[in-house]
Amino acid sequence: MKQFEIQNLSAWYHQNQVLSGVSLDITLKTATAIIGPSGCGKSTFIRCLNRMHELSEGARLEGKIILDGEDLHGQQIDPVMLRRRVGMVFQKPNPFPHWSILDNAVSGLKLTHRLKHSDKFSIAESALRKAALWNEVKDRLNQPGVSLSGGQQQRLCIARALAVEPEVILMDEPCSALDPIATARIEDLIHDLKKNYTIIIVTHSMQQAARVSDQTAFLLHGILVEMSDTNQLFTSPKDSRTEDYITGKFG
Amino acid sequence: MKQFEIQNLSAWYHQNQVLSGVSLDITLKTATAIIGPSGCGKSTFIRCLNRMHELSEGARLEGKIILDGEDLHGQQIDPVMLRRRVGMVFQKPNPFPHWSILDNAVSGLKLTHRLKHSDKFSIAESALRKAALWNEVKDRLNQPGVSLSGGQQQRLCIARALAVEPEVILMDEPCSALDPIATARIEDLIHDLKKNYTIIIVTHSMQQAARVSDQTAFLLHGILVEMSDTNQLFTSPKDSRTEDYITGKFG
Amino acid sequence: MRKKHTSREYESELKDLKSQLATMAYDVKAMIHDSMNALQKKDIKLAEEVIERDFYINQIELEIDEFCLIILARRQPLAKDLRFITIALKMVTDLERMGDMTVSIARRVIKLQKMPPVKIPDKILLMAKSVQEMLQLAIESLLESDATKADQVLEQDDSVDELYHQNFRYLIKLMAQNENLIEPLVHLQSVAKWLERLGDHCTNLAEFVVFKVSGENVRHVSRAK
Amino acid sequence: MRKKHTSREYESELKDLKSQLATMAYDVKAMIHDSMNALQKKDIKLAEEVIERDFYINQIELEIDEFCLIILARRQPLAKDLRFITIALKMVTDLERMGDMTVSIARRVIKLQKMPPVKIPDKILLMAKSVQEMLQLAIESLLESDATKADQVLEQDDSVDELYHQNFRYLIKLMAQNENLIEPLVHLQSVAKWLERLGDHCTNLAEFVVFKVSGENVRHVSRAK
Amino acid sequence: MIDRACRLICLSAIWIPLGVLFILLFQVVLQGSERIGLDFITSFPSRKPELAGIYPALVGSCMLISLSALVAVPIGVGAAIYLEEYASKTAWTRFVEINLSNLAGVPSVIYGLLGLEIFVRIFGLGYSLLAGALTLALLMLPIILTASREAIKTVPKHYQEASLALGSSKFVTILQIVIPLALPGILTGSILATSRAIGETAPLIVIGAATYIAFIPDGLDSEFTALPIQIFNWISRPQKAFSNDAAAGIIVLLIILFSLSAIAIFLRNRYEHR
Amino acid sequence: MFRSKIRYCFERGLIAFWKASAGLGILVTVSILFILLSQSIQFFKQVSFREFLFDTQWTPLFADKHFGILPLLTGTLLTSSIAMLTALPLGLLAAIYLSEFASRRSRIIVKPLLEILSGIPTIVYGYFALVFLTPVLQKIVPELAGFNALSPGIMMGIMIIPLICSLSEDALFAVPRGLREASYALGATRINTIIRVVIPAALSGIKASVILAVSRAIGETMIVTLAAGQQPNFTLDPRVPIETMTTYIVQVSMGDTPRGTLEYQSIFIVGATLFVLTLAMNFWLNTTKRGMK
Ligand SMILES: Nc1ncnc2c1ncn2[C@@H]1O[C@H](COP(=O)(O)OP(=O)(O)OP(=O)(O)O)[C@@H](O)[C@H]1O
Ligand SMILES: Nc1ncnc2c1ncn2[C@@H]1O[C@H](COP(=O)(O)OP(=O)(O)OP(=O)(O)O)[C@@H](O)[C@H]1O
Ligand SMILES: [Mg+2]
Ligand SMILES: [Mg+2]
Ligand SMILES: O=P([O-])([O-])[O-]
Repeated sequence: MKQFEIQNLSAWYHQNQVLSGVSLDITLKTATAIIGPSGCGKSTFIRCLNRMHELSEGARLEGKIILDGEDLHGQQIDPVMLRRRVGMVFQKPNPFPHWSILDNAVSGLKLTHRLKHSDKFSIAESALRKAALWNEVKDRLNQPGVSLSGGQQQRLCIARALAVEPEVILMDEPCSALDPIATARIEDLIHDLKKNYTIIIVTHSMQQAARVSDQTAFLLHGILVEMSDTNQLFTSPKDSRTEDYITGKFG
Repeated sequence: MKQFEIQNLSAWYHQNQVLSGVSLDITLKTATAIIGPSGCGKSTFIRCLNRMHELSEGARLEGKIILDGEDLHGQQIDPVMLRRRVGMVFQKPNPFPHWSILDNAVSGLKLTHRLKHSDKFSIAESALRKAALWNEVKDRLNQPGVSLSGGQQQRLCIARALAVEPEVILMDEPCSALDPIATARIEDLIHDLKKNYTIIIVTHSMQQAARVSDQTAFLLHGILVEMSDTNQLFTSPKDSRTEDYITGKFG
Repeated sequence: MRKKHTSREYESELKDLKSQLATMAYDVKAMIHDSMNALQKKDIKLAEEVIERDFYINQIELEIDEFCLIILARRQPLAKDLRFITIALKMVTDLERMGDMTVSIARRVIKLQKMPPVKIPDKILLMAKSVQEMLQLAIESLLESDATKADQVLEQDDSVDELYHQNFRYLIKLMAQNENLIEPLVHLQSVAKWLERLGDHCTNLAEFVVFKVSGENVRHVSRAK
Repeated sequence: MRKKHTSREYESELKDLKSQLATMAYDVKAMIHDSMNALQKKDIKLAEEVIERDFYINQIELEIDEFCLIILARRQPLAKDLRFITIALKMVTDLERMGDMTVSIARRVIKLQKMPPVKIPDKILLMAKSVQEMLQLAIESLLESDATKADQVLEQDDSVDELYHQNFRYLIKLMAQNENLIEPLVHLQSVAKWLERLGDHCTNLAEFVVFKVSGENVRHVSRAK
Repeated sequence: MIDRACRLICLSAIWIPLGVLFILLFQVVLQGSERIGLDFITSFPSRKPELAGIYPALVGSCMLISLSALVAVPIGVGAAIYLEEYASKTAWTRFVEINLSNLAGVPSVIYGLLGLEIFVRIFGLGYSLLAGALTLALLMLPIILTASREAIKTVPKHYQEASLALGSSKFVTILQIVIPLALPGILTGSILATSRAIGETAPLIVIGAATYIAFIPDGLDSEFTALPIQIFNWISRPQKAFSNDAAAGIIVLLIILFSLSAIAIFLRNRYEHR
Repeated sequence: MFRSKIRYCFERGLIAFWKASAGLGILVTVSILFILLSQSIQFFKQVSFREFLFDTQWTPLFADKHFGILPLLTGTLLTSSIAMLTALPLGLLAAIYLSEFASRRSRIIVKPLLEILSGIPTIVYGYFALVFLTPVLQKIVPELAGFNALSPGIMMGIMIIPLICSLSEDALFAVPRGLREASYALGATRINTIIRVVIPAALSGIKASVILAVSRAIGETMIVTLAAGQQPNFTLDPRVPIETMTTYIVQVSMGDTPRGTLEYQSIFIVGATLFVLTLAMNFWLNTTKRGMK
């Protein structure tokens, strides 16, 4: 089953084309990693998938993105509604600083006026459990979200994204601000989450891509060079440019 | 030959002890890596070696550090002079933004009133060559240092440290702000530099430690757990805590 | 208590690899047992079955190899984990080769069928029993990360070699006595050779386990004596 | 032009590994050559020398193993590099085993000395020649990353096997004709067996090279036919 | 939809003050245009509105401001450096800091009272150029100080560490690294303070500004007048015609101020872009 | 050797100068306190504390002298309140527009324009209030006197807008972009994001700007001096002339009042009151700012 079908996607910032004709499919309930050198358009690519791209200045795109059979840029798709189906986790952990852990966990519902006060606690608990954070915070739910450690904050951000019950979770280098221990925790979490969600993760670290993903796409200068099964891509890639990149021949 | 002998070094910030009785020797013209989880005192350790530690508020230390046979805290050692023998490169590339590439390269001499104007160019050239940056910048020496890319800036910082002709170069996570390509360049540079300098490098990445260093020290909660030959430490460490850490058993 | 990897997936991958190796080794052990049974009982069908089973052993070798490659690519193992993966890569080769040897034995069983019957010497049966014990010990030492069991394997190999040499002289004598039996006896000598080699491979397995557990390389040390 | 690794140190490590493997293989080839020479010329001294040289082969095996482990730990190789390291780990085992076999041959030379002289069958000499050619091809295919040369090795192994079977029947016949010669002929049969196995090991080497170059696993495929 | 409405409401909030600014400028130019001219600048004040000029006021303002900047800038910047770089963080320095930030919020008339009592009366300077300049310098001091401290604080710590690690002393580091990097902030702060001082009227009135001076000050102890005082004087006259003089004076004052802002913007851009 | 000696002396000298400069700051505060206090003591030797606080008339310059601070306080309160009522909504909305809606280009243009507004001397605003705004307001508000609290109050508000706008905008803009994106990514609309994420995150900065603005309005002198009249009426009616504390100080200073007289001391007691008020605001401001960190 396909979650996303991306057809011939190109994207620009002002005159500057950063994605050229990217076509790929993303399978339901798998983890897909996007790798590539800095500035190759990884972030831009996933920001297209929840229409965050269009919020940037001078941003423009062409091509088709089909989510669950629906055109993402179709008339009946409201970008605000779309973003509830396609959650996102950012590079730097960024819980809302003025809210408690509890409120942060349900912030997606708070912000969209869908929170019944009676449900608040149970929703927060379930989201925090899914994000493997519940046991660490259950005794301090009313402390501010920023009082947590970096890795915990990032899991809180994941819980926040889970609470709105998305189908897809986009992650833009979710571990690059974390130490190896926190990183291992998040990677394990991703491994659990992909049973229920479609996950697309951008990462600088090939090793991380190899660890967490089922499929890996390699982008170079905005062009999709190769998308393969992760195990295959890292042991015997098809394209020699992929081979060069993953074996460290950058020259 | 020993460059540093560190005997029973303990360090504090105010009441908070961050290093406890670290004793180790560092061999002349080798690369030594310091690894350990976040907050274990790696940065503090190398900042003791050029007496930058004492500049922090509430900082205090005990124990002996012997550089080339001389006690680092002896009467006749001037910390300012010492820092010319023990250079340092920081986590974030930080060339002085108000100076050109040329001036940055010789900034160590400029700042210590030791620069004859006639030597400036030749000193800069030799330092930039040693830092493997000369070919990339020789046509733009008068542009500001911050106009370079991140990896180039970091090499400029290395050149700046080399220009004062130190014996030792301390590096505190020199690649953590860089992408994999720039990182590979710096690592290669370190490999060349250790022919002529003693290098001590703090790094978050065990892989990087394995790649660049001859000796590796593993710190945990301010205690030196193990210091061994790098190849040995990463294939068959002596201490089970090292084993657990490098095989990812952080629990 | 043994500490676990923070990444549960990695932990389970390593466990998987271990149990796959053990399963393969048990399969090989069963093949040794069955091929010798076939030899004793002149059971052609059993011999053919053994030959067929080698196909799966080959498959498993390839699978484990690939699995190791994937773990190396995905996890960048270090220290004990790294040693484990590299010995796994080597152990499957040994195990596969051991499978081949049982096939060779089984083939001899079929060939012997068409020749004048010979009695299987006790020494050969003893060797077979010993080799199976060694393999069992090697598997246990792997599963339990127990270097002492591995050491026992190394010791036992010497007795297998001794049996082989005694058997060799005995067979030569037999051949000289009865020239009709030369061909079947040469085949039996081959079987003995395979069993001796099986013992050597068990030794290899045990040496690898020692390396994994302690990081110490005992290869070519034990043999040198 | 082939792209180089951005890290020059890594590039040179991989090159080193390759040339160490090739050197080891050439050493083994020389040992095959010398042991067969000793057999033909009944040159005990040469045979003893071969036996001694195996010590170094064992050393080199351990060294390359360790080197591979270190590269795995330090570089986290991927793709072709990773495949290379894993096959290197396997190739050294094969090469070491091949060294052992030349030792076995050399030992037979010494034993044969004390027995009634037998003529070395041509088939055995042919096999030896063929095996050396195969090894040469395997080394070249590794050095040149050339899968076609590796394929040639696979083909040539069939002819070695054919020679072995012919030789086996020939030796059995000889034994039946002259019971004095049984023991030396059994030893010759062993030599033939080693040569056949040397061919098999060359095949392994070639299969590994194919895997390294193309990522395709041809093991158990070529053999199946 | 709601987004658009909000955007519009917010946008109107921008246009109201800007509209007032434009009307103000327009009004001033309209009223002042008939008086403005070279004569106006080079003439002394007069009882007749159509002859009056701002020559002494202009010269007075210039001298006053140069003098107070000369006093206030080095002291303000120096104090900022000391507090940021040398003072250890004891309770005493915290007290000093709170004090200084409070000074920035003290209304300017109070400085007038201070100048009146200290400089005019206790030091006996009388109503002189020096007393005026020192009073304005006091007023400028906290502004320069806060801006400079802010500028020094935003120089990333790692530049100083880099310099120290190269073996340079703290003093050289401050001189060669900290001050150059903080310069845009220090300069804009100083210019801002100067513009504030140019327009200040109340403190000068409080220390006893003479309202009618028909000569150019010839020394530090000389009496003087300044542009805002002259304008105040004109506004306070009942005759409508003086109102035009005031407008013309305001035009001159605004031109001076705008030029100063332009310089500040220019400097900021120039130093920040490298 | 010689050069390094010079360098050393230069270094010592300069550091000593910097230290002295920092000390001067204290000296200024101490002198302010000292003179205000000493003159006030003189003042209270002649006027009772009770009268000062509770008398509703302030007529030191008349023959019938009354020294009740209340009329001056209400005058100040009235103009400041009007100013804040004008400046607060406009300043905040403008700040929100600049940080949330404006393109980078218009932000670069508009911000300096608003800063010009804050750089214009208060005497100019006073002139404008008197000459332009009061006549205009007189057409709208019946019974508006020529001098009144309304016109200078609004003018002060206009003057303060850039202060509130600029500081609040800094606070809003400093809210990390990631926080906004996180909110959008959770499916929140722009308005929701502004109201529930951006403003709360910038709240302490906004609060600081407001306190600063109030303190500024209380201390403002020239606008009220020119346009509010100089009659200490005890009233909250914005249409009639009033007098603020600052105006009183200026009014007395314009005459030549000899030192030591009661009138002379009265400006210091008014100054002291003003000082205490603004000091309170400042302490509040500082605690708010510290809360920000
Ligand atoms: N908001 C923006 N406005 C203009 N150009 C942009 C913007 N964001 C990104 N770009 C440009 O688009 C290109 C691709 O950027 P993108 O962030 O997608 O790369 P990336 O692969 O995510 O890189 P990184 O690994 O550094 O995050 C880059 O050249 C970048 O300079
Ligand atoms: N200037 C300082 N003042 C007070 N405590 C400090 C200071 N610098 C570091 N510490 C504390 O000392 C301990 C060790 O810090 P250090 O920076 O040496 O760790 P580290 O191993 O370098 O960690 P990281 O990998 O995160 O850089 C930490 O707990 C830290 O909180
Ligand atoms: Mg990115
Ligand atoms: Mg650190
Ligand atoms: O390969 P072997 O026959 O020597 O086990």
